Amino acid sequence: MNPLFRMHPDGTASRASRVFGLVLLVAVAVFLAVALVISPPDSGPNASENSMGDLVRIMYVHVPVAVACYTAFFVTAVASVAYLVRRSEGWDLLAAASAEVGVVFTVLTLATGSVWGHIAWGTWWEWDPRLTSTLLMLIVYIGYLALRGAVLDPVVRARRAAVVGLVAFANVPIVHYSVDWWRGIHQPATISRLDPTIDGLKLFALMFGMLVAIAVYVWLMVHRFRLEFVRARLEEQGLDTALAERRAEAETASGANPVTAPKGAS
Amino acid sequence: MSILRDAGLILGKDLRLEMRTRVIAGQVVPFGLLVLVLFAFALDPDRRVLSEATPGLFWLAVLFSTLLALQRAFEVEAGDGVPDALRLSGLDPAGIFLGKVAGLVVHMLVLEIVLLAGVTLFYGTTPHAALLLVVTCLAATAGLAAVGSLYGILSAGMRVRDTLLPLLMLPVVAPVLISATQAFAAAYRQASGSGWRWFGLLVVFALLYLVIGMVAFESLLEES
Amino acid sequence: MDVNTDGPDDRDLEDGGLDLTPRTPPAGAAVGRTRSMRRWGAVGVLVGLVAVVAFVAVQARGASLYYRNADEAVAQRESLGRDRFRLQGVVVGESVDDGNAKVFQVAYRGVSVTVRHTGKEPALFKPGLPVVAEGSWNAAGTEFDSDRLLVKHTEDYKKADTGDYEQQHPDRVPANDADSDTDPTQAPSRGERPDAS
Amino acid sequence: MEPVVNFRQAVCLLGRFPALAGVDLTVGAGEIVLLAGPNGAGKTTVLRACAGLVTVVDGEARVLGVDLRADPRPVRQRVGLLGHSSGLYADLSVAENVAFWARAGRSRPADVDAAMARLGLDGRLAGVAVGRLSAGQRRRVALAVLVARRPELWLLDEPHAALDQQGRDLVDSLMGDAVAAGATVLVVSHELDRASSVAHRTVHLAGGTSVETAGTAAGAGSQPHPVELVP
Repeated sequence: MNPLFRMHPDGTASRASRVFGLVLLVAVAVFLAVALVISPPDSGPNASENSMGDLVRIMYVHVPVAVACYTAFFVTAVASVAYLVRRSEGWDLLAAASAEVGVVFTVLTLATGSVWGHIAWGTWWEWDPRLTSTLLMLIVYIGYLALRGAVLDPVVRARRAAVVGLVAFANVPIVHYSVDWWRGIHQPATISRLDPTIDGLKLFALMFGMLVAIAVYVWLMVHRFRLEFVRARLEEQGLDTALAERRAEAETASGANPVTAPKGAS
Repeated sequence: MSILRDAGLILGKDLRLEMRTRVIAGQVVPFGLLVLVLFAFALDPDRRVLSEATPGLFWLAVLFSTLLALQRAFEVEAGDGVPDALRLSGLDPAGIFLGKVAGLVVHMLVLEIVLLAGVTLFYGTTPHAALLLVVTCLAATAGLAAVGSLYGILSAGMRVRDTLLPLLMLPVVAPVLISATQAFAAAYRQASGSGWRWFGLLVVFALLYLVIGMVAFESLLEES
Repeated sequence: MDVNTDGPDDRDLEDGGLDLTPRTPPAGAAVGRTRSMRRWGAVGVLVGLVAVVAFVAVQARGASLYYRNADEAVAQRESLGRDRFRLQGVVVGESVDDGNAKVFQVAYRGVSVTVRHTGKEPALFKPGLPVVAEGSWNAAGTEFDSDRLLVKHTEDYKKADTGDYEQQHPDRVPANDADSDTDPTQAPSRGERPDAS
Repeated sequence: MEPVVNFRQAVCLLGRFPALAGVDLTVGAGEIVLLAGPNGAGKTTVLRACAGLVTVVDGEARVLGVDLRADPRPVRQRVGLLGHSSGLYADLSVAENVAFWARAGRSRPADVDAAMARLGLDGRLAGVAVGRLSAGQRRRVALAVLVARRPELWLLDEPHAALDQQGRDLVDSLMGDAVAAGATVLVVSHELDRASSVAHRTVHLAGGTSVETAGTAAGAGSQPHPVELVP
């Protein structure tokens, strides 16, 4: 393996992921400066029809973490399909790692959205299709993680989790298009349309935020994946010991019987 | 069709089991009625509130009772060596799935008939579009049973089955709850036009999960 | 006694015609069947998913679960009675505070409704932005009594440009020109429009 | 002709525990082979692996010409497993249980009746719920299901346990009849005297590995081969 990606023996970092992490740290700092200071508030002569003032800055976090949670659940679904086809452990671990980070980002999405809703709409929570479906999506993936925590045998766990991870993804398009299909308080899409209704530094802050959020997701996911991978290797090491111990049982058993030649001499 | 033959065998077995034990008739159906009564206590004996909320309360009562029926249906299959016996039996896994779904549908339809009588009597609501009511029950029940059987086998053989099953299943059946409630609300009002749209959604949901269950059941039946 | 010709012939009378000759199923039949079924099943799931998305997009969109637009609220005034519902429309003109309530107009597709709101209003509340008001028609059916007001801000974060405002937002009504709207398709609901003045 | 069971250094895991740590086992067609060994030696796991219920993760394993490592499912319908658990629905009657499992395996009704009669279940017991039977009676019902399905390979896990004297004799005669009719039997038993009098050969397991093969091929009902006589 390329030494750049070789994991440190005492952790889950490789040289590449460390550099990635440092770059990410700088990027987050720059992003915060752009989002909170440099980009203009939505007021004054250049204000939009909503003229949200400084409130608009919540969007630079809210939308990117939402996009990151979509990404995470998409990766979980793809990895689940790949597991069902290839039946290899790595895909299963990838699906798990991605779902776990996705759940964190979904919680962040709901939390930032709630703050926004309180200020802009006038309520912390509203039974709007987008909000309701996002909450259901969160619970579905919490159930996915609960299932993974409940089954012990790794093969059984992988198989069942893959089915749930695939079926659960049906939520994601529903969440995304709920604002177009049904009436709700949540605004429709701003950038994922042919004529984005945002421009200038605001657009830059939003796009930069998405880049950073997805990078943070990747960084977290890689480390979560490696942790699971190391854990699986640890269990495998235990397996070799267990096999040796199991065979030793036979040696003692046959040792009691002087006539038999022990097996496994080959 | 060997799938249908196997489904028929499982259905016959489940109905016979119910005849012998009367768990659905003697425990689950009374539980559903109890839920209706408790709703009435919780919402004060104001008939207007109750009759307005009837569609939602009815389907919530059905949903809670379904969880009990499901736990019963898969507890039976977790009995003494039965999972192994099923795998060795030569029954088609898709047939087993359809059989379990059919058994659940029969039990739940009985439950729904009793609960419908219950809401008419207790809450004083009378439907205007009986046909819409009946087909909504059929489609919603098929969807609930399909999802329930899929997640029932998924959580089979786990020590935490009884707590995990509701957590996995209830968010997934939320569309059934919404659609069935809306269709019922339309059936209880004079205008049932929008109800048929919701009925369509229920049919699509049920078909989707029946197909998913038939495909995934074999994989889930292994090593439970 | 049922004697099976392909069975062993050394059975005694006690075994009640028991035939233990192994049955051999046609080789590979079951496996081949499930394999091909699973492949078709996977296709079925994909088709099903597409069908669901298409169905939801076509059939369930626009379902009036969450709010009614001002024109619908006016058209359904009879059947709504005093039921609680949410009313959506764009705030038109300045609001007047009459001491215990805030009174303003909301409009949608040229139909406007007078809203009498008691309670808090969100920070973003201002003319030109859509709002969702929760409440019911008053006893006379002339005004909408609301006790909960939410601002439904738009997705537009570009510099506000009033030039092509109407062209961009055909469903919104800028300042009080609802009366000049002569769109014939809106005629039936306009006929029931309560007097805004 | 290929042996009915052919294991070469087969490894099976139960969770993380290597229940089988390299088993060599060959059972020819028409043989009755006795698996012996101390508790926890992996005997039951060998039977379950032969039935395609436990995945073989390493080594070589073929049963009835089916490669268990590739896909164990095709073998399942062709074997009959009598395990520690009965695989019966406790709330259904004896007759209903046998009928259901036999129909599931596409047995003929005549085979079901004959099996019930042979195991003494056609009388009063037929209508009793399985949950009210004694362990030995439940064993008989499970055996009836196995017999009615007429499998090619019989996998019997301590078939004598919990049975009365008459039941034990019945099991022995059934094994003999099965082999005479062309089936193959792999039996696990702790009653070595009784079992080895029926078995043609004994294979010893310990610590999840096969430690020796004893005995020579002989006809059913031949002289007993006490294990102590191993050269």
